[in-house]
Order: sequence, then C-alpha cells, then structure tokens
Amino acid sequence: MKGMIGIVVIVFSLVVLGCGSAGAQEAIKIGIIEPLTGPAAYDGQSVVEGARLAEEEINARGGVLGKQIRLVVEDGKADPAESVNAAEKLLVRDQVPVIMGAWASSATLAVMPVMKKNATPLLVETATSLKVTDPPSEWVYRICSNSAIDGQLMEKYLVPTLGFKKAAFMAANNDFGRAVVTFWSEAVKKKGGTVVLTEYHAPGEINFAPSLTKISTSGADSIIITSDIQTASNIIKQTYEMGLTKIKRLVTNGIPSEAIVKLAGVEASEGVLVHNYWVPFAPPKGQEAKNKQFMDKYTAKYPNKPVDKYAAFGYDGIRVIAQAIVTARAADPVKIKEALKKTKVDGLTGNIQFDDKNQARPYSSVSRIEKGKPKLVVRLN
Amino acid sequence: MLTEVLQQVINGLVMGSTYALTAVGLTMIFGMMRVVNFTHGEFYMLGGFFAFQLTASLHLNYYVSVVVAILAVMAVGFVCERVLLAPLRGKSIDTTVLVTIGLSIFLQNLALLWWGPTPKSIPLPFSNTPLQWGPVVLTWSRILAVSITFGLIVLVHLLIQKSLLGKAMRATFQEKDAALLAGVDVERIYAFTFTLGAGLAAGAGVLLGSIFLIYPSMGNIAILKAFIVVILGGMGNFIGAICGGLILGVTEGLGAGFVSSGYKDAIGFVLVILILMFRPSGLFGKARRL
Amino acid sequence: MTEPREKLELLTVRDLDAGYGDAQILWGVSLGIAQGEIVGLLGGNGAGKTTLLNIISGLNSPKTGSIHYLGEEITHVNTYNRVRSGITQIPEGRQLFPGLTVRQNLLLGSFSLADKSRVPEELDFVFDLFPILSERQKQLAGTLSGGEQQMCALGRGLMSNPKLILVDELSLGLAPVAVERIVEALKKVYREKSLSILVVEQDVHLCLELSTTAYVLETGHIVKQGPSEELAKDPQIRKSYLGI
Amino acid sequence: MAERDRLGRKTTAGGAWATRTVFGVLLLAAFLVPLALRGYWVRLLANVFMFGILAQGVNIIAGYCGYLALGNILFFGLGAYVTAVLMTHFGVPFPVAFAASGAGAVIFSAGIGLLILRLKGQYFLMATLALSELMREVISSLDITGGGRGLTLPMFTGGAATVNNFFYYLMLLLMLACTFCIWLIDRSYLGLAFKAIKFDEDAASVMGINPPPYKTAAWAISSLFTGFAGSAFAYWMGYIDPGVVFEITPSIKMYLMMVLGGAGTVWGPVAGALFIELVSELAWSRFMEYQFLIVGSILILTCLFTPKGLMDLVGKKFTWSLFTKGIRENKI
Repeated sequence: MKGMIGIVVIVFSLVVLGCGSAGAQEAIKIGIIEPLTGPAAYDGQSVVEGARLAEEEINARGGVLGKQIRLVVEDGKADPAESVNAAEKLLVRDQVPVIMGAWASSATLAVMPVMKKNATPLLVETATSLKVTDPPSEWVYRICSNSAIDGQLMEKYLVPTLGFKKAAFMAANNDFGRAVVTFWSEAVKKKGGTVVLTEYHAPGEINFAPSLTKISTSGADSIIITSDIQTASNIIKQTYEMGLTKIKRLVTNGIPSEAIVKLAGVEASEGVLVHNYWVPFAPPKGQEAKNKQFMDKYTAKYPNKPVDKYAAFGYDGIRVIAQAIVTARAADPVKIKEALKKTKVDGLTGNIQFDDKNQARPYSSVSRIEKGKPKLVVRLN
Repeated sequence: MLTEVLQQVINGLVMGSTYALTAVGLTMIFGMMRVVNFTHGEFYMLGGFFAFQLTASLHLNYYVSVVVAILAVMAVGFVCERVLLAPLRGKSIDTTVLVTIGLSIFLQNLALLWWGPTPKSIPLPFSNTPLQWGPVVLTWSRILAVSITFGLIVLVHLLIQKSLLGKAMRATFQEKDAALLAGVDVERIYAFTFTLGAGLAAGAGVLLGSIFLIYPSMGNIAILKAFIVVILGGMGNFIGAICGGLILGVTEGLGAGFVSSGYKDAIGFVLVILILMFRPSGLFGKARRL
Repeated sequence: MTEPREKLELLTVRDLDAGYGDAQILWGVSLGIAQGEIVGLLGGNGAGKTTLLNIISGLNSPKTGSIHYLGEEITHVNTYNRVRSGITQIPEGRQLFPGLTVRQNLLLGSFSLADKSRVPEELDFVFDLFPILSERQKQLAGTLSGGEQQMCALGRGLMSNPKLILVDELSLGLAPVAVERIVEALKKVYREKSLSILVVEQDVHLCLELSTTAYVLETGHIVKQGPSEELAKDPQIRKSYLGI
Repeated sequence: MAERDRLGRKTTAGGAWATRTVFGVLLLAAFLVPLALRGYWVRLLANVFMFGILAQGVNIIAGYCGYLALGNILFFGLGAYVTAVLMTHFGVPFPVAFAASGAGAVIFSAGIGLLILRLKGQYFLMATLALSELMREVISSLDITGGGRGLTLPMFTGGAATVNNFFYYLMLLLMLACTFCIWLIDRSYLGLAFKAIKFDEDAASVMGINPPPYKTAAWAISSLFTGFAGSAFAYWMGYIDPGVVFEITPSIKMYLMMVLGGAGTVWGPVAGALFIELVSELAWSRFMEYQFLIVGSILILTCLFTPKGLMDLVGKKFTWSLFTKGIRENKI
C-alpha cells in the first residue's frame, strides 16, 4: 500500500512538472496532427515532410508578419482518441492558433468538436469523409477532395469516355469506401450504366479470390477499386492471376501508380486506370515549373522516398495557412478563421479557394498504367 | 454456376492449405507444450520479411531464400523458447500467454521499425501468368504454395511418425512423466517442437508472402485464422489442423461467393464458438473433458 | 426400501461400478456408514480408494450404482450441494489453496454454512484444536510444513460443520509425530462433535486402530469387511497388509 | 479501535493512519484537478481513469477468478454501440443510454458466460477472442450500426472545459465505483470464492462452491464496468466505428496494466493504468516509434520477473534471486 502511494505521488508530481514546462516562443506556431506511428505512419510522415518543405521555404523568405513559423507536430496515430489528445495538447500546451490534420476521417471527425469548442480553425489536408464539410463547420476548412465532388467530376468520363457500363465495386468496408460506392454508383447510373455487384472487404483482408470469382461470372465489364495502397495492389495482382485483365480496372482516390506497379508487378498492372489527385507527372496547367521545383527540393531532402500526394497536400496546406495568417495580420485563431475564407492559393494540388462549405476543389485526373509507367488519360477539371 | 462453385472450391483449397501449414505449427506447440503461442503470427511475418530481404536485397535464388528464411526464423524461435518460455515451464498458462503476447507486440514493432510500414513484394523467379485449365484458373505461385505446403506437412508427419525424435515427441505429448522416466530429454523436445513450429509458420509466411504482400502486421490476420483452424481440428491434433485448414478455406470461399463477402470472416468465428461450446476437442478429436 | 438395521444408516453406497474410459476401476462396490461411526477403508496403491472417495464427494461420477445419504439418493447431486448437506472431503495431499492465507483457507471451509454468524465460533474451535494455525493465520498456506498443512486441511473441513468427513490418506508423507498429533485431534473431534468419519488409509495399523468397522478394497473389489478388531486378527490381512 | 469485517479481519491496522491520510489527499487532489489544470491534462487523466476501469474489469475476471478474458474489449465496443445506436437512432438521452449500455453488457455476458465459462484456461481465452472478433464483424455489416461507416453521436452541449470536466468526473467516479466494488468483493466470501476458483475449481467445489454462477457473476460485473466505460467513451469521442472500439491493442494494454499493478489486488490495476498511461505520455513521447517495443518488453519482463505486480518489488532489494523467485512463483 505504501509503495503504491509512493508511485502515485511520483506520477502526480511528474504530471505537475509536465504542466509547467511550456515556455513562450517567438515564432508563430502551427499545429500538425498526423499518424507518425502505426500502419498509416508512412503517409502521415509524407504530409509532415511536405509541410516541412513549405516551412523552410516560407522562413527563407522571411516568414510571415515578420516572424518565423514553427511547426509543432503531434502523433495522432490515425486514431480518434489519440488525435483528440494530440489536438488538446497543441491547443493547451502550445496554444497554436491553427492546426492542420488529422489525416484519417475518423480522427478528423473526432477532432472537429474540440476545435469548435476551443474556437480554433482546422485545415483538413487528406481526410475525405463527406461528414467533414457536410454539415459545414465554420472552424473546419478542407483542401483535399471528397467523394461527392469526385463522383460529380467522374460522371462525365466514367461511362461516356471510359466505358464503365457494367461496373462492379470492390471497396473497403469503412466510411471512405462506402462513400465512394454511393457517389460513384450515382455517376455510373446517371449516364445509363449499371452497377452489377458491390463487394466490401474488411480492412487487412488479403484474399480476394472469392470476390473476384464472383465478379468474373457476373458479367461486369469494369471494376472500381477503393481501398488502401496494399489492398488495392493486392486486388490488382489477383485480378491478373485470375485472368480478369479484359475487365477494365480503375483504382480510385489517388493511390500512386508507382506503388501499384511495384507491389502488383508490371504485368498485372498493365492497363490499370488510376484516379489521381496530385501526381508528379501531370501537375495542374500553369504549375509545371513550381511542381518541378517542389519535386527537386523534396528529392534532395528525402532522397530515398518518392514524392507522393500526401507530401503535396502537406506542402499546400502550410502555404494556405501562412497565406491566411498574412491576410489576418495576426496569429489569432478567430482572425485566421475569417482570413481562410478569403484565401486563394495556386497550389500544386489545384487552385485552392474555399466554397460556402469551406471545401476547396482540388485538381484530379485519370491516368493509365502502360508498361509500368503512368500515362495521363484525362484531366478532370 | 458449376464452374463458379468449382473455382471457389479451388480458391478455398489454396487458402486452406496455407491456413493448415500455419495451424500445424501452432497446434503442435499447443499439444506438446500447452502454450497458446501468440507469437506464431510474428514468426509467419518474419518468414516473409527474411525471404524478401534475401531475394530483393541480397539477390539470392528464390528457392534458396525460402529455405534460409525458414531456418533463420527457426533460430529466432529457438532463442525465444530458451530465453522466455523455458523459465516458465509448468507455470500458469496465463503467464505464458501474456509473455507470448508481449513478444508478439515486440517483434511486430521491431519489424515496423526495421522494414517500415510500406508493404513489400517478394520477387518471384517465374512469371505469374494465369494458367487456364478448362474453367479453372490458377497461377504457378499458388500451385507451388500448395505443393510446398503439402511437402512440408508430409515431411513433418514422417518426422513425427518415423524418427526417433518423433517417437520421443509423441511420448512426451502422451505422458510427459513417463517420457521423462524413459530417459527422454523433455526440455530438448520442447525446444525442438517450438523451433519446428516457428519454422512451419515461417514457411507459410514465405509462401503466402509470395502470393500476396509482406508487411509488419500481416501476422495478425494469419494468427486469427490459425487459431480458428486449431480449434476446428482440435487443439494438439495434427491431422485435425490439416483438415480444419482446408475446411475453413473452402467454407470461406463458398460463404463469400454465395452468401456475402461481408460475413466471410465471421463464418470462422461462429464455427469456433460453436465447436468450443459443443465439441471442445475439435471436429476430429475424441470427446474428452477439458 | 432399506432393510431395517440396528444403527441409523448415514450413507449407503450400493453396487458402484466406475472407471475412466475403458478402464474399469470399481466393480460392484457397496458399503455403509452409520451415524457416529468411524469406518476404515483399506487397500494398496491403485485399489480404487481415492476414486471411491471422489464418487462419494461427487468429484467423480459412477457408471452404475447408487449413493444414499440420510435416506435420500444423492448419486447425481453436485459436489457443492453435498458439501452443503454435510459431506466434507479432506483431500489427499491436503490440496489447500497455497496462494491464500491459512485464515482464508479456513474461511473457505465455512463457505457452505448458511448461517455465517457461527463462523467465529467454528474458527475458535479449530484454533483451539490446532493452536499453531492460530499463530500462522496470516501466512500463505503454501509455506506451511506438511503436518501443518494437514492440520489446516482438517480444520478447513471442520469449518463446514459436517456430518460426515471423508479423510483421504491422512498420514501420507508425514512425520510420525505429526500423524500422532492429527490422529489425537481427530479423535477429539469425533468425541466432541459426534460425527461420522470415513478414513481411507494405506497405513493399516492406523486405519484399524482408528475405525470401528473396516472394508478392504483390492483392485476395485471389496474383498473383506467387518469390525476392525476382527479384521486386525484376520490371518490373511495380517499376512498381506501387516507383514506378519 | 479496530473494527472487524465479515471475514473477521481487522479493517484498520495500527499504522494505517498515514496511509489513510495520503490516500485521502490523493483522492481530494483527483477531485480538484479540473480546477487547477486545463483541457489536455484533464483529458489525459480522464483517459487514464478509463483505462483504470478497463483494467479493473479484467482484474475481476482474470485477476480474481483466473479466467483470461482476452476479448473483454467486446463489452467496451458493445457499450459504445448501444449508446451510439440509442442516441442517434432513437434520440435517447445519454443517462438512459448509459444505463442501457451497462445492462446490455451484463445481459450479454451473463447469457454467453453460462455457455462458455465452463471452458477452462486457453479455451476460454480463445472463445472470448473469437466472440469479440465476431462482434466486430457483425457490427461492421449491420445497417443500424452504420456498418464500417461508424456512427456520429449527438454533440455534448457546452464549452470545451465543460466537456472535459464532465467526462473527467464521469470516468473518475466510474473508476472509484469499480474499485469500491472490488474492495467490497475482496473482503467478502464472494472474493474468497473467486480466489478459490482461480486456484482450483475442483477444490473449490469441495468447499461447497458451485463455480458456474460465481464465474458468471464475475464476468457480469467485469462487463458492467467495461460497458459503462465504452458508453462514456462513445459519447466523449462523438464518433465511433468498429475499428476504433473493437481494437485489440487496448485489450492487451489493460492486461499489461493489471499485471503490472498486481492482479487480484484492489488498487493494483488502477496504479498500473496510471503508471502506463502517464509514463508513456510523459517519458515516451520522445521515443514515439519505440513505444510499442517498450510496451511489449514491459509485459514480458513483468510476467517473468514480478508476476505479482510492481508493488511486489517496492521496498525489496533488487537482487537476481528476487527475479528467479518471480519465475518460480509465477501465477497471475
């Protein structure tokens, strides 16, 4: 009993010590919540790396409002509870006036109420759930796309151009997968196509032979695949192994082509269509030079890592925030929130400006993998 | 319809045989040592990563890599057994379970630090183009996986049935004290069993890793499946594990194909609960009190 | 149904067959224990003594045959309900809860008492009987010596205020002094509490000395029964068990 | 004046005065924390208390009864989903949903417990694991639970401080209630029966204990508090999906806390939760990538060397023989 109390006392004093350790800083702090550990760590780190490039660039130009900016990064583990903790830490300990994050939709949805209650704006960089901006929150701005926008954009191409008349869906059984199925199905149906089959899979599933066998006998002429990188690559690999290469295959939501080629193999990925957001080979028109500069800098700093959309969104996100702070003329949460409404940035990921739901319309495209290399098929906007 | 059934059954048998390979090692460790080994999934994962490292980075021949990877994991298994499980021999089962869970977390996160979270794919020495036999499609890697699986299983079976070591293993399994009296070095048998079990898990990891992808958390789903199979076949039942693996593979295939893929994984868990409640010694075991 | 007897029958075992799987261990075993009687059960290793005892206490179940207790059939009654109705087993090898304290072990003995207000009284009785247990109350039972453990086991059995106690291998692995000490206590309990005792024992001297009636069990069959004094004179028994 | 409880033990020892004072001060401090500290720390402590509840949940079934319910997170998820479904689809207020979550968990555990609690050791462990995975699969596929999509709960009304304080006190009170419950059990015949079952069920039945009802009772109490914690968690987070509330990691973490603090003790699991959560927050934030390596190592080392919990080591000299003794006496 005595020993236990001893430990409790030690722990409590650690808490108290920990509380007092926050000191004043000159720089303007920007909070970032990303998964730095766990299965999503690779992507989360990409966002942070992109953000760091923007930080360097901005500080090299003299910062904003005459001050340097400083990123304060917390690990949200792509988990709601952890992300909320991270948000609280950033808001209370570091008193950041704005946060970018929290990568996963579930984590972002959990962080949103905290932002509202602390009256601090959140810039959402990668979370695609519709619920993030619908219903809109005055404290939440999003620079990445959502499934409703994607579905709308794809309507013009999916059936008419790409010929997805009898589509089958293979989607992750989560908010993201289900939202894509809903809106892309609409896009198919509106142009006279039919959805033959929808197969949901659990996260982490590896064996798709049963679903693919079902699809092969269903008469589908195309498969729309929505999942994470490894699962999508696995599905592509298995479509090939099941001899389903005559069926058109489309991978949604910016899964990088190089990863598909690397994981599924050159043979299996031949002819696969990929729905991209930012991609290195096809930046939005007018951004080519800026894009090359970004790629060069990134490759110089992180030589072993290919540039991906997460880095680009991280980079753009910080630029948007810096721009908003300049417009606000103060590192004040409420002023930054107001400023974000008016902020316009010609970003790598598209021309960023927010609509009445605080949603930007990022650029997207469709490319086809030929002999292991992606070729641009169509720019969507 | 018939071709679809046939294809689904074949899919199921391919998956099922690798389930069986993973489960055989697990069931052996359980039957012999009464240890529920949660580290099994990590041995499976390490098998895949070692093979990847050998083929992709050191450019070793694929088949050589498979063997070396299995041996390497066996070495890891041996060390774990000696250092962590041997001191706990005869102690509460709960403690050993928690230790293997701790080890599983440790190894998985070590792999995450070492190889990173991005999935890897093992380069294969042959083209994986589909082979069409009438209505049925298969690939060389799957045929290879099934053949190696059954090769390994037969090998282990012969080892247990024919060799002196196998006889000692069976004696230890049936009556530990009697085996001790008969001069069997039970400690050595335990170490060997655990090492062999780890090797079988690694074999499954290499083979499935060649068909699918390799990533640090790949053991999580593998061990769940292996547990299901072990319970289906009866804990400690070698033949039961093989049949259980095939049954699970085929039911999953047919269930996903003709019921709903959403409930594919649920099928296994329902089977487990039913078996535990009504036939705890497994489908093939003699009914006995637990 | 029961034929008239001189003494009131407490427990009657009739025609028990029992075994594990194909191995039959008991063959048509019958025995009776009257109220206030000490019955001895003799037999060598593997004769089936412990199996019989476990069937009486309900830990094992027989294939055929019946057990009556206080005129009611209890063949299929659960162990814990038998304990509640007053049959308590002092298991072989003591089987205390080694991780619990002596006191907790004793209290567990009183678990089946409906009226828990009697617990302090029973506890005092046990401590009176074995003062050493009182000193060691807070010690873990696993740390006691063999003799002390046997005392604790006996004390624990007494805590349930039983009508019948089944004592399995009282003397097993104990020093003669300790055995003597416990036998004395058992006799004292028998006098003061007027209960019935079934003593299962390999030590034939001890068993016949303690009991009034005895049975001899050999490879699952009752081969002899009768008053202990007579059995002690039986030449065959003297030869095979007493080594005379 | 020493009082005696039902088992005749003294309830106040002679030198317990200082302990009681320190304990009282700590309790008072715990109640005053939200006045002194802001959001993040209040939240962090509330999270610690939540893990305290979960660790106490496994303490009852595993620490006292010896049944390794590895899938206990099942009741956490169940509680969370009962609350979420009732609040979103039926507009039920939180207190009612909260009560319903506890009731739901108890009914489920009692029903299923009667069936699977006759399984022993590793078989029971497997069954609970399979049950929790099955529950996750079913909830991921049902419409009413939103499937894999998850559910967004109605927002808690009030400012940031109010929310944090509300859940802080809710978790604190739940943890105290749970601990009080265990304290009562520990000093009663019920606790004695649990411990007897843990050591040997046959021997327990020779004592007149009928194990099934006791085991079921233990699991029901365990699930009640775990379900409550899940309910509070769902409302606190405002959004749940199957991946979040059925994750296996917390299940393992709560075992670690229980073992580290001392299985089968009244305050051990709470101390374990405090230790693991706070130390991981304060010390390991620098070694973020290594934190699970550390968790795994601590679990192994605790099981090997101090199976009775960290408290067992306090006040003893750290010698090798102490470690080997730990291995010899292993029983969690």
